[in-house]
Amino acid sequence: MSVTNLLENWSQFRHKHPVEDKPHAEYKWAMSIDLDACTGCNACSVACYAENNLPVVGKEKYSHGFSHHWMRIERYWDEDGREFPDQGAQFLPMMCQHCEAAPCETVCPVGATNHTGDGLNSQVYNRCIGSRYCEANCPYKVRYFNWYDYPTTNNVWPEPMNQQLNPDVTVRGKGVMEKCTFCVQRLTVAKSDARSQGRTVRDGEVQTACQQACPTGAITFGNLVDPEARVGKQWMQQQVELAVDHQAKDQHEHAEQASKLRGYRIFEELRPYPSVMYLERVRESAV
Amino acid sequence: MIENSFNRRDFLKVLGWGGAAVTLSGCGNTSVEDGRELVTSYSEPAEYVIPSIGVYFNSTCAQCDAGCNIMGKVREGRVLKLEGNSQSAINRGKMCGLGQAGVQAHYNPDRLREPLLRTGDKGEAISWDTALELINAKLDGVQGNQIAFLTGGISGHVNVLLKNYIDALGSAKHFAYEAVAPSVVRAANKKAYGVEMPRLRLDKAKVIVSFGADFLGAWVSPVHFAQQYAQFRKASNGGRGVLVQIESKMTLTGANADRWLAIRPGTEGILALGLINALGAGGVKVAADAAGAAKAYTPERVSTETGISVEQITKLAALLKERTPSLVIAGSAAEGYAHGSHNAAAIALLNQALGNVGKTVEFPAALPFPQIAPTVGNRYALHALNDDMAHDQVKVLFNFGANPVFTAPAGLKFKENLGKVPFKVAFAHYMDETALQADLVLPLDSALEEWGTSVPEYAAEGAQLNVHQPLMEKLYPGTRATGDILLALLKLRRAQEYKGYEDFYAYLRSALVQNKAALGGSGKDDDTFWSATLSNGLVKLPGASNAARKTSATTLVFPAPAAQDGAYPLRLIPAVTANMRDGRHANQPWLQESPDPLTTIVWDSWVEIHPKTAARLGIVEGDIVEVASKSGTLKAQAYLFPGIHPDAISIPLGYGHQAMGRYAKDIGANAFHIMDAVFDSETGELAMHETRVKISPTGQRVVIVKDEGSAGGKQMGKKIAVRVSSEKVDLSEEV
Amino acid sequence: MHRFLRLSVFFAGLLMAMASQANTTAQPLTTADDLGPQVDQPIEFPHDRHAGDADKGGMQINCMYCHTYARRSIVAGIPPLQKCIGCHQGIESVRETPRIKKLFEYWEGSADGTIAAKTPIPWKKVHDLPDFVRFNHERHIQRFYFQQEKPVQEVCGYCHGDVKTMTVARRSKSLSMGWCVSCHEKDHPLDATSTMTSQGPNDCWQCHK
Amino acid sequence: MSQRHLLALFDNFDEAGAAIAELRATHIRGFSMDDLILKSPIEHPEVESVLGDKPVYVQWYTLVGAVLGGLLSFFLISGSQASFYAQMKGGKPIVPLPPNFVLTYEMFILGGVFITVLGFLVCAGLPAKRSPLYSAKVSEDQIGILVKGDESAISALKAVFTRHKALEIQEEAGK
Amino acid sequence: MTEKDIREDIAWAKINKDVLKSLENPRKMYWVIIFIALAMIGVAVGAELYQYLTGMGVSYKNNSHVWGLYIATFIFWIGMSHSGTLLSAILHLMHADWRKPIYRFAEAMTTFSLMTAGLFVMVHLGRLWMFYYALPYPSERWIWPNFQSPLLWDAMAIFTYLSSSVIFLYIGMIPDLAICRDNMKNGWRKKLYTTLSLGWEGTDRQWRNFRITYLTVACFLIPLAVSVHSIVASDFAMSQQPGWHITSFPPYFVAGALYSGCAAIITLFIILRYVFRFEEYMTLPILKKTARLTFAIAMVWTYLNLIEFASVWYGHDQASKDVLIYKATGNYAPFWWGMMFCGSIVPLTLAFTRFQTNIPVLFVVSILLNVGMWLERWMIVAPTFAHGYYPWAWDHDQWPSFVQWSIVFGSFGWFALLFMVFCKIFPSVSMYEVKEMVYHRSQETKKKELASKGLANKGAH
Repeated sequence: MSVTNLLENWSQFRHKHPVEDKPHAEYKWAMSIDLDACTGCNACSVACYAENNLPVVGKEKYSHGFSHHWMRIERYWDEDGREFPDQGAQFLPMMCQHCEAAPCETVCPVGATNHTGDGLNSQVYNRCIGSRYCEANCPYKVRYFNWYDYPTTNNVWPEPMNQQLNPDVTVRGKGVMEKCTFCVQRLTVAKSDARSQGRTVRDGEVQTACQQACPTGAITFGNLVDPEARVGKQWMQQQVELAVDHQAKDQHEHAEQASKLRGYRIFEELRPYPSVMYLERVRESAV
Repeated sequence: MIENSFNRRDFLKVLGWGGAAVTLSGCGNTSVEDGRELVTSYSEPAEYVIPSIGVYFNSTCAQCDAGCNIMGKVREGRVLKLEGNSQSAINRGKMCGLGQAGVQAHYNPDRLREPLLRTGDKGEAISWDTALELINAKLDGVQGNQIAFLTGGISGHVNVLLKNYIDALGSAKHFAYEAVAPSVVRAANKKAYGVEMPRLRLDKAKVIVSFGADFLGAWVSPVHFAQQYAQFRKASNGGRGVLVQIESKMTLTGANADRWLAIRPGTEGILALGLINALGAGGVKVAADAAGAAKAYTPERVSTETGISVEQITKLAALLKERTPSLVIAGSAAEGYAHGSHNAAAIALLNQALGNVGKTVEFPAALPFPQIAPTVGNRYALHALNDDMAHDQVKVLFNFGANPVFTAPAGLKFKENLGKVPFKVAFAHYMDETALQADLVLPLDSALEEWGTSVPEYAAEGAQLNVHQPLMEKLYPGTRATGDILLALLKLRRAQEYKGYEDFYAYLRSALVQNKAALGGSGKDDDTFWSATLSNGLVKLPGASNAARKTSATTLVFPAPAAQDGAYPLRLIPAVTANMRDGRHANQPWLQESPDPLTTIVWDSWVEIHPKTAARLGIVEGDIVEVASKSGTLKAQAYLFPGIHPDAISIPLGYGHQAMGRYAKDIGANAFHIMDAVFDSETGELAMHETRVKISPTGQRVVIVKDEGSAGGKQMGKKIAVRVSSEKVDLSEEV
Repeated sequence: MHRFLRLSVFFAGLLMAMASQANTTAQPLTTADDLGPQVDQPIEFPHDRHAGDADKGGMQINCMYCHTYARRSIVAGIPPLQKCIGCHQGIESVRETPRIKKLFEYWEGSADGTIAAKTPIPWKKVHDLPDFVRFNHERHIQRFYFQQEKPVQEVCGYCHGDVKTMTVARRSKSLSMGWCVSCHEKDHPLDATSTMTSQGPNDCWQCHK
Repeated sequence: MSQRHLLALFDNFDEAGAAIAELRATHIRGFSMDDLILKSPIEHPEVESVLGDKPVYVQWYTLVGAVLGGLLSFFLISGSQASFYAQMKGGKPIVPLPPNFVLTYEMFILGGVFITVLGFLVCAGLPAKRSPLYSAKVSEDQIGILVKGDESAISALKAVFTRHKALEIQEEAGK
Repeated sequence: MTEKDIREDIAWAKINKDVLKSLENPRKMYWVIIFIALAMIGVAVGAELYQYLTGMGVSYKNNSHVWGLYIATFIFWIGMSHSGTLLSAILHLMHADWRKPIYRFAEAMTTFSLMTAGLFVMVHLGRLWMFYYALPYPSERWIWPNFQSPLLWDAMAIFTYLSSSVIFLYIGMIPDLAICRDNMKNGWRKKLYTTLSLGWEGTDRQWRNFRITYLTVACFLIPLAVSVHSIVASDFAMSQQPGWHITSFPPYFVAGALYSGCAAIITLFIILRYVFRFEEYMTLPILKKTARLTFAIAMVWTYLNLIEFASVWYGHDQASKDVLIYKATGNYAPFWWGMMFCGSIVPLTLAFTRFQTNIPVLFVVSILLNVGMWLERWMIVAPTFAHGYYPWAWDHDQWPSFVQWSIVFGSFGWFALLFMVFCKIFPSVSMYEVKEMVYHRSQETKKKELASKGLANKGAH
C-alpha cells in the first residue's frame, strides 16, 4: 500500500468492479434454476450437507432458527384462499445468489466477504469476526452464522461421523458467518486442472453438489463468459442480463415476446444483480 | 482401472488424519505447525492413488430397493460422498436425498460392533464362532418348517445363499416383508398386465393421471421417475406434459401436479370407472366390456361419491381424449383399502380403455437368472408369519434387517407373538426395536463395507445386475457382511459344497466369472471381466421382453363406496415420506434435519389436518392432539395443511422409534402402532388407509419446529416464486 | 512566534514520518528466514545424501523423483515405502546401516513383531499450514518448473529452503500469509497459459478454503 | 545585580488592576512590565487593558493539525485500499470516495483537537514548574501579582502594592 | 424570571469548600448506588463469559434476526453521550452561563456512556478474540479492514469522539484540579492532582490560551457529535433493509440522542444534587431550564419521528410500509406504542411550570423518557429483522434470551460505577466557572443598581 501506487493507477482503482465497465475476463460463474422442473425433493439440500460439512444442529437449536442449510427449499402456497391448493405448491431452492453488486460485501468491517475475479461472492471464514452485518444487509437472508461451536458440540459430528468431513472445506467454528460458495472447492480444482492443460474450464466439467444431485436436472451451473456454456445460452435465450435491473421480460413496449420469457431474478429492483436466474414454474391452463 | 482386489482393499485403509479434519478453531491447527500431525502414505499405492485427489468407486445404493447405481468418492481411505453413476439407466448420475444420506448409515455412531447374546434383559458380547455355533446348536432337533426367515425385499447372490440355506435347513418359510411396498398394485398389475411391475414411460406420456402414486417422492423408483418427469415436463415429445394427481392427502408428486384433486378417501376406483364412462360418452372407443362395466358410473353419481365436481370429471375426460398417449398410475393411496385391489383393477382398466398399454405401459425384460431375481417384500408376509408365531409354529426365527416390531400395526399384536418364539436371531446394523427382542444379534457390515449383488425390481431398461462393493475398510472389525454370515452358516450345513469359497467375496467372484459369457464378458479373461464389472458397478442383462396382455373387465369387482363411521369420523392416512419411508433411516441426521418438503417440519412427526376440519374441532397449529383409533392412540403436534381431504388426517410414518440410537429414539410418534389390522379382500395385504380415527386437542400447545417462517407459505405480494400459465410460454423453444 | 513556527514544522514532520512509517511497515520482509523447530522423524532421512550436490557427496536426485505427487496434486506427498525399498533393495553397500535396517523393518516387519510388514512409516508433517489454507503444489511446480524451467531445487527452495543441505527437513521460511504475499505481489514474467496478471493471485479464495 | 521575586495578594481585581496601572505609570528602575505576572482564580480578560494584549497562537496549531489529520487519513486509507489485496466490492470502485471522505472528516477533527491541545500546552507553557512564590489563595478568591525586580526596585514595588491595600506581600528569601 | 440561577453573594471560598466536600464524604446513598452497580456488573460479566465460551447462540438471535438488544443498547448509549456536548459546547458558545454548574458531570456522562457503548460493540461480536482484525493497523498479513463499512466509520467516529471529549473534559478541569491540589492534604490524591493540574497557577498567560483552546475544542466537538450519531444512523440508513433505508435517519438519530441525553442529565442532576449536597449550585432554576430544553428537544424528536412515518407511508417502498404497519400492529406493538407514549406523551408534563421544578416528578419523567428512547432503538433494530424483505425468513417470535437482558441490564451498572467514582475523585461542579458566573452576575447587578440610582457617571470613576 503505497501512495505512489495509488496515484499511478488511480483510474484503475476507480473502476466499478466487476459490473458495468469491467467485464469478467475468464470466468463468471452463474446458475439458472428451472422451477418447472424442480420438484422440491430436497436432494440438493442434502447433497450440500454432504459436500460442505454443514452441521446438523438438532431440534432444539433448529427451533431457535439456527439451521445451516445453505440450500433451502421454500414451499409457497397460492394465496387465493381456495379450499384446496389444487394447483399444487410452489417450490423454490434458495441459496446465496452471488450478487454482482452484493449488499453484504460493502458492509463487512474486516473485508471477510469480497467479490472474486470469477464473480463469486467469497466468504473467508478465518477473517470473519462475526459482526453479522452482511446477513443483516442480505435481502435474501441466505447467510448462516455459527451460533455455536459445532465441531465440539455433542452429536453434530460424533466419532466416526467426523470421518465423513470433506477435507477441501473448512469446518467452521463458532462465531463465523458462512453461506453457499457455489462449491468453490470444486471450481478451484477444475480451474487448476484446466490451467495445467493450458485451457479454460469446459462446460459440464465442473458441477456444484446440488446440480449434480438434482434428479430432474433443474439446476444448471456454468461459466457465463463461455459461449458454449448451457447456462449462458439460457440467460441469453431468456434475455436476462447480468448488470441490469430491468430485463426484457419487464418491458412493456415489446410485451408479446417478453411474455414468452420466463427467466427472472429475485429482487431485481434492489439492484444486487444476482447471478442466479430462476425460470418461472409453468402450470397447465387446460385443466 | 483396478488391478486386483487385494490392492484396492489395501487402498481402502484409512490413513493418518493429515489434513482430514479441517477446522477453523477449536480442534485442528490454526497456525503454521511443525511435527504435530502425522503424514503417512500407502506402502504400495496403486497408480491412480494421488493424495488429496478423490478416487471414485462404483457401487449400488442400499437405502431403498430402487437400486440406484452410485459412485463413492474416496479420499485417504475414507468415503466422503456418494454420487450417482452416470452409466446407470436407473438414476443416470443423479441421486435423491435419501441416497446421499447413505454415508450416515455407514458412519452412524450407533452401529452395532459385535455379536450380542441375550442374557436376561441385557446383551453380552460373544465371538462370531460361538455365535454361529450357537445358531447351529439351536437348529438341531427343530423341524425345518418351524424355522422361519423374515427378510425385507432381497435379491442377488445373497438371495441365492439364503435360499440354499433355507432349503439346507429343510424349511420353506421365507417371509419377505416390506411395510410400505406397493404390493396390492403388484397383484393387480399381475392380473391386468401379466407382470407385477410394468415399465411406466412417463417421458412418453402427454397426460399423467396418478391415483396417489408418489412417484417423485417415495414410490418404487423415485429418482428414475423424476428424470422421466423432467423430460415429460420439458416437452421433449411435443407439448408439455400435464400431471393430474388424484389423492386424499397431497404427496410431493401432488404438490407438483398441474391439477391436484382431493378425492374422498377410498373412492379412487369409482372415479376411474367414472372417467371410462365419461370417455365413452366423449366419443372415445372403449372396449365393450369396459364400457359396460362403467355404464353405471355417470358423472353425477361419481361426483357425489368421490366429491370431485362433474365439471372436473368432464374436463379431465376431455383432456385425456385429446392428448394421447396418456398414462394412468395406481399408487399406494388407491391400494390402501379393503377394496384396494378393486380400485387398482378399475384404474388398470382405465389405462386399457385409454389404449396406453404398450404405449406408455411397457413390459420389462424377463431376468435370465431366476435364482437371483428379487424376492419383493409385501405386507401379507407379516400377516402370515404373525399367525404362525401366534400358533407356536415358529421355533427359530431369523430376521434380516426388517423391523416388524416397529412397523407392525398394533392390531396384529406382533410383539407378543414374537415373544412366543424360543430363539430369535436378528441380523442388524443398529439395535432397533426388533433386534431388542432378539436372543442373538449379529452385527452387519454397512452397505458401504460389504460385497454383494442385487437386482432392482424396477429396472429402467432391460434387466440389470447391480454390484455392491466396499468403498472403505470396515469401521469395526466385529461386523460381518450378510453374505459372509450366510456362507459361514451354510458351511456348517453343507461344508462340501462351499468349502471352495474362502469368503463371500470369493463366492461372488466365481459366481459371476463362471457366467461371464451371459454377463457380456465373453472372450475376456477372468480378471479383466471382473475388474471391468467392478469398475462399471453394474451389469446390463440381456433378456427377452414379456408380451403385453389384455385385461378384461369381466373379473372386475366394483369398488365399494366410501363408508362412514360415527365413532371414528376421520380416516388416518399414513404418509410415506421420501426421507423416512418406513422409518429404517430415521437415525440418519441429515434426513431428520432436511425439512419435509410440504410442511417443512423437522425432527418430529405431525398430524396434517385440513383447516376446515381444524376449525370445526377448535384446533390451531401447534396444538398437541390425541389421535385415537380402535387399536391405539398417539399424541402429536397438529399442522394445518390445505392439501388434505377434510374427512382425513395424515401422520407421517417412520417416526417414534423407541430404539435405534441417539438420532431416532423418541423423535415423534409411531403411526404404525395405531393402525387397525384390516386386510385387502383379495390379496390379504394389510390395508394401510383403512384406519379410522378421532382426534381431540389435549390442551398443550407447542411451537412447531419448521423451516417455514412466520409468513407461512405466503409470498406477501413479493415476486419470489413465480408461476406462469402454460399457454404463455413454449418450452420446446427453450435451451 | 518563532518557537510556535518551529514547533508546528516539527509536528508536521512527525506526522509525515508516521505516515511513511505506516507505509513501510506494511511491507513484510520477503526473504526473512524463520527457522522452525527440529522435528525428529522415525527415520532420520538424509536429504543431503539423496538430493545434495555431487561435490558434497550427494546424489542430486530430483526432488520430484520421490515427492512425485507435487506436480499432479495440491500436496507433494510423502514417497510410499515401496519407493524407498525399490532402490535400496539393490544397494547392498548400505543395507546394514541402522537407518536402512529400520526402513526394512517397516517393509518386512520387525523381528519383535512390533511393526507389521508393509507398515507405512509414520512421518511427522514438517511444513504444516493452517487447516483453512489451500496451498497448491501443482500450480507452483507447473508455473516455475515446467513453464519457466527453473531448476527444481530452486523452485522447491522458495518455500522449503535449502533442503538438499539438510538431513531431516526443517522449516526455514515463516510460511506466514505476509510471507506468501511478498512473493505473490512480485511481477513474475507471464507464463504461457495465464490470461491473468503476472502476479500471483490476490483473491482470498485462491488460498483460503 | 541579582533579581528577586515579590508576590502581592489583593482582595479583588479592581485594586490589583489599579496597582498594575500604577506600576506601568511609574517607571521603576530595575523592573520591567514583562516581569509582571497576574494570577487569578478566574479569568479576567479586562487585564489586557492594563497589561497590553498579547497575541495567542493556538489557532495556528489547530489549522495545521486539522489539515494534516485530514490529508493523512485520506491518503493512508486510499493507499491501503489500493494495496495488493484490492478488496473488490461488487458494484463499487476499489477506492470509493464517499466512505473515505467520511473518515477523512473524522480524522480532520481528531487531528484538529489533538494538535490544538498540544498548542495549548506549548503556548501556555504547561506543564510548568511552580514559580518561586505561590499562594493557594490565588486559586481560591484572591488576585496575585508576581513581579521580578532588582534588589533596588523591591522597596518601590512594595510601596506601590501596600498603597493599593495589598492583603499580603510575600518576598523571596534573599541570597 | 425573578428567582436567580445561583446566589450572587456566595463567597468564593465557600464555593471551593462546598465542592471539595464532594470529594470527601457523600451521603450514604452514594455507597448504596456503588454497591448496586457492582452487583449489576457481576451479573453481566457472568452472562458475557457464558456467551463468550458457548457461542452467540445463547443470546437467542437467529439467522434472519442477527442483531438484537446489543446493537439497540449500543445506539442508546451513544445517544446518551450527546447531551454532554450539547451542554458544554453548544451552550458554551451561546454564552448561556447557567450551564456552568452542571456541564462538568454532563461531560463525564458523555465520556462514560461512550465507553459503555464501546463495550457493546465487543459483546456483540461473534469472535471477540479476533477483534483486532477490525483495527486499521499495518499488519504482517498485509490486509486492512474494509473502509467502506459503516461499522468502521462507527469505530473511527467513536474513537475520535471519545478521545476528544476526554480531552475536553480534562482541559476544562485543569484550573479546578489546581484548586484541589492547593487544598489537598498530602497523599496519593495530592500527587494525582499535582500531576494532572500540570502546575497551573492561573497566570494571565495560561488563562488567555486556555480560553481560546477551550473555545476551539468546543467548536470541533459540535460537528463531531453530530457526525457521530449520523454515522451510527448510517449503519442502518446505508443498508438496504426496509425500515432502515430512510433518508431522515441521521437527523432523527441526532435528535433522539440529544433527547435521551437531556433526560439522563435531569436524572443525574437530581441524584448528584442529593448525594453530594449540591443544592446551592444545582439549583431548581437551572433544573427548570434543563427541563424546558428537554421538552423542546422532545418535541423536535416527535416531529422527526412523525416525518419518518410520513415519508415511509407516502413513499413507494411497500416493504418499508409493511414493516411500519408491523411495528404498530405486530407482536412488537406493545413496545412500539410504549416508545411513542414515553417519547412523545410523557414529556408533555415538562410543559407545566409546576412540574419543571418538582424533583420527584422530574426524576420519574426523566427515567421514563430514557426508557422510551431505549425502546425506540430496539424498535429500530428488531422489527426490520423480524419482518424484512424475504417473507420466508420472517421471524416474529424472536425473544431475547436472559443472557442478552442481563448484559444490557449490567451496562447500566457499569456506567453508574464509572460515573459515581469519577464524581468522587474529581470535582463534579466546575468551581472556577461558578466563580466566574457569580462574579459576572454580581458585576451586572452592581451596574444595574448604580444605573437605577442614576449615578452611573459617578460610578464610572
